[in-house]
Amino acid sequence: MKNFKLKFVLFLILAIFWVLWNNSLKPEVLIAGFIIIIIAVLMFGKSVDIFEGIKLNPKALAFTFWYIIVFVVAMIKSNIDVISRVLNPKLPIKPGIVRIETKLKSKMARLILANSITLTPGTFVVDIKENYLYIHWIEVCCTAQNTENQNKITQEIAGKFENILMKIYE
Amino acid sequence: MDILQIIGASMVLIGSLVLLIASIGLHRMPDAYNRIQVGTKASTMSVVFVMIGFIFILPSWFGKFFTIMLFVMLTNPISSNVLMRASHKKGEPLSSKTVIDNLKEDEEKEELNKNNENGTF
Amino acid sequence: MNEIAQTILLISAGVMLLALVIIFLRFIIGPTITNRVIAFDTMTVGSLGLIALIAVIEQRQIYLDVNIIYGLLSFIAVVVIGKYIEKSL
Amino acid sequence: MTITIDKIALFLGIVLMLIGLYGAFSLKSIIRIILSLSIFDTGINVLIVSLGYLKGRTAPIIDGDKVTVENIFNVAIDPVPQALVLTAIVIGFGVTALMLVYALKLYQSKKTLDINQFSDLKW
Amino acid sequence: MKMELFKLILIIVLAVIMLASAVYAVVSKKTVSAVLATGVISLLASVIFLMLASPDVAMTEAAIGAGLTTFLFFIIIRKIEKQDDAK
Amino acid sequence: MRNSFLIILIAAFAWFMYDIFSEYQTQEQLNKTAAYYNSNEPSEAGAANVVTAIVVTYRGLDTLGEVTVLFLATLIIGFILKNKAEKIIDSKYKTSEILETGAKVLVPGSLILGVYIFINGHLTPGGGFQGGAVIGSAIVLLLLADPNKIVSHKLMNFIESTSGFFYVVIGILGLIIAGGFLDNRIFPLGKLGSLISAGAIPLIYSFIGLKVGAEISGIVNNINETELTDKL
Repeated sequence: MKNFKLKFVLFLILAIFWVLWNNSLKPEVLIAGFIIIIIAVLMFGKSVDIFEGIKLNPKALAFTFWYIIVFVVAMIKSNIDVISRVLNPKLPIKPGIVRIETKLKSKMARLILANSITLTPGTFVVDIKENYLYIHWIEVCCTAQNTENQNKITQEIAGKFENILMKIYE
Repeated sequence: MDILQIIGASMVLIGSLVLLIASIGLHRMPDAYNRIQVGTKASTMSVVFVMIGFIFILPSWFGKFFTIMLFVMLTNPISSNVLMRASHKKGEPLSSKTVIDNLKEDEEKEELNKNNENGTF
Repeated sequence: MNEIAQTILLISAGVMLLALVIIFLRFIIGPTITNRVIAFDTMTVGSLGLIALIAVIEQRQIYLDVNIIYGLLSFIAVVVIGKYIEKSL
Repeated sequence: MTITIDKIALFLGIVLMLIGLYGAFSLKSIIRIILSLSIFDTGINVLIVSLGYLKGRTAPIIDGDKVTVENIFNVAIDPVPQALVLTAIVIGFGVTALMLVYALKLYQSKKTLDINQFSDLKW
Repeated sequence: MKMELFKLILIIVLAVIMLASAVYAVVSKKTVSAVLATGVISLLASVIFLMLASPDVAMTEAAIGAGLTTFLFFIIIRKIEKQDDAK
Repeated sequence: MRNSFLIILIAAFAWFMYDIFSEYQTQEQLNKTAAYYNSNEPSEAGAANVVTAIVVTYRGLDTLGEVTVLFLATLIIGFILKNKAEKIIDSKYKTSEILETGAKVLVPGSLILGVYIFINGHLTPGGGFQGGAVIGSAIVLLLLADPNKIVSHKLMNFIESTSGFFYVVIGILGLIIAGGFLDNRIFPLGKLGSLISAGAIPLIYSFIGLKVGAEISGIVNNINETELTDKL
């Protein structure tokens, strides 16, 4: 079957959700879920191309866990950052919308990257155009007029996530 | 078990305090872009903290709490992104503190290019 | 559930309520539609925590199903408004 | 007179109904009238549900934990108003959709939504 | 006792927010803001239904009142505006 | 003139309502009907959720009528909006890539969620109406993510009519085999609290869910496809 691997990924995601919702592993729940999810996967067989390039091996799994750890740390940092900014009476902000470039091709990887950027300190994705992400940054360090600065901004905002995502997808 | 419950309850308290700070931030920030930064991050994080705290209190309800957490982490950034993209397109004003707006520059450039092409034909 | 944990939960419910009221003020003030929608969004996500808290205090697991629906549907509402502002609905 | 949560909900329902009624009679735009009727609808639903509440009881769903077959008589609330409101909300959605589509059609024919302009049937 | 007081405070605050929102929906000049205010009423009504121990109704209200009704209002307003734009 | 009339009307209504409010007492005991339902439902209908049992079995006829009303609303909307212009495909309608990608995960997810809601209608809160609304919302999300997407009317009508047909067939089977129209005891009641229990209730609620989902999707789809023209 075409795209069998990608359909399997969609099946896996939906199955995990089904089991978590039901909160049980009784045989009738599993059978009913299996039938329903198979129908859903067949119905949306065309839209699985978003998982293009995903890897299903132990190394990718290990990197997924590493990604979660990195993400959680960034999220807690972001929490402290937001608190300190809001409660500071001087309101230290210097906002601006900057452009960074991403090397990722897979749609799902880009979605995860964008969501991660939105949930981490001081950055917020406003738009994606082809390979460029436009990011509202609460404290712009330097205006990107030359290539060097551009790379620096990209590294600072997306570098750590992108490197790991490159290892899971592609 | 009691200690776990108290840890869980404190995490819920932290989550609610984060929400409170988000609500203050909504009033302190100067423009919509900064507001949604605070709003999205802090509200998502508050839900994450609250749900993790509840998982400590009632481990047998793990499935539901975990799903809600994943769900919010997936959907909240998407909806804020759609909202801000639309607002930027329609010219939501940026605050006077703003240093740079690459998106607008690029859009104007694109518009200019399009007009030039149309002119040559 | 022991007494101390319950008291902390009740205090956090009070804090959430206070936060909801403050966010609602932004909803009333908000000069543009975008600001109002931001307040709406933050408010729905805040109520998610409140509903989960009610479920835990009442000790009914089944109440949490409401929470999942609530999250999904409020997301769709915000997306609809975003598309409306973009004039591409 | 002790204050209980169902009394507050009852009060809330009544005031929502009054606000909705006022809006439906005083506003001019058809869309706003439909909106006010929607508020009225919510008010009625809150009112009916609050009538079925019994103090200190919980939802009539047996989960084997807090509510069991033996004690459902003593811990569960009245299920009938809930069943009524359940269908009422869905019907309300259908009616709102129908009204909105009619509003669209009215706008198409008259190019206005002001209720005072639609005086064809006035004598 | 503590629980009763807690529930009472919770429902009073929610009711006040809902009433303010309803008044805003009727008084406001902008239709779009009024629709949003109605959405807020529906969402908070869902929490109140849950507190009145009727999760079924809360679920229906959240699904239909908050999501679908908002969508319907916005799409109809958009269609009307579109017709204006065409002129 | 008009305003004073309005104020008098509102005041009269408020007075009438105040009467109800002032005489209202919080009850301590269930009234007779509710007591009957609450104490006999688990042995008669076998559903863990009493509200579901009332909606589907005890007041099943009302629910049938209610679904019919919704069907009529869909039908009328379809008739009113019958003059459709060609849908304009415009590049400015393109949504952001984030929403597009997210919707491709979330639409199957919310369909599954809808099915979960109505298949578990007899155990957890929720059921056909809520599940149908979630399915309708999934269609809304699909249309939002890709405005040029065409949702097949034929498929929708097919699902709607087939599930309606089977709903009535199960009702009549109840009349023949068990006690009356829409009686759920045409199958064994099973163990209270498991997924396959309560006789025909999960089956009936699934059909209601599919029907309501198809109807709401129909309303949404009809309105979305309409581009108004000047001629009536």
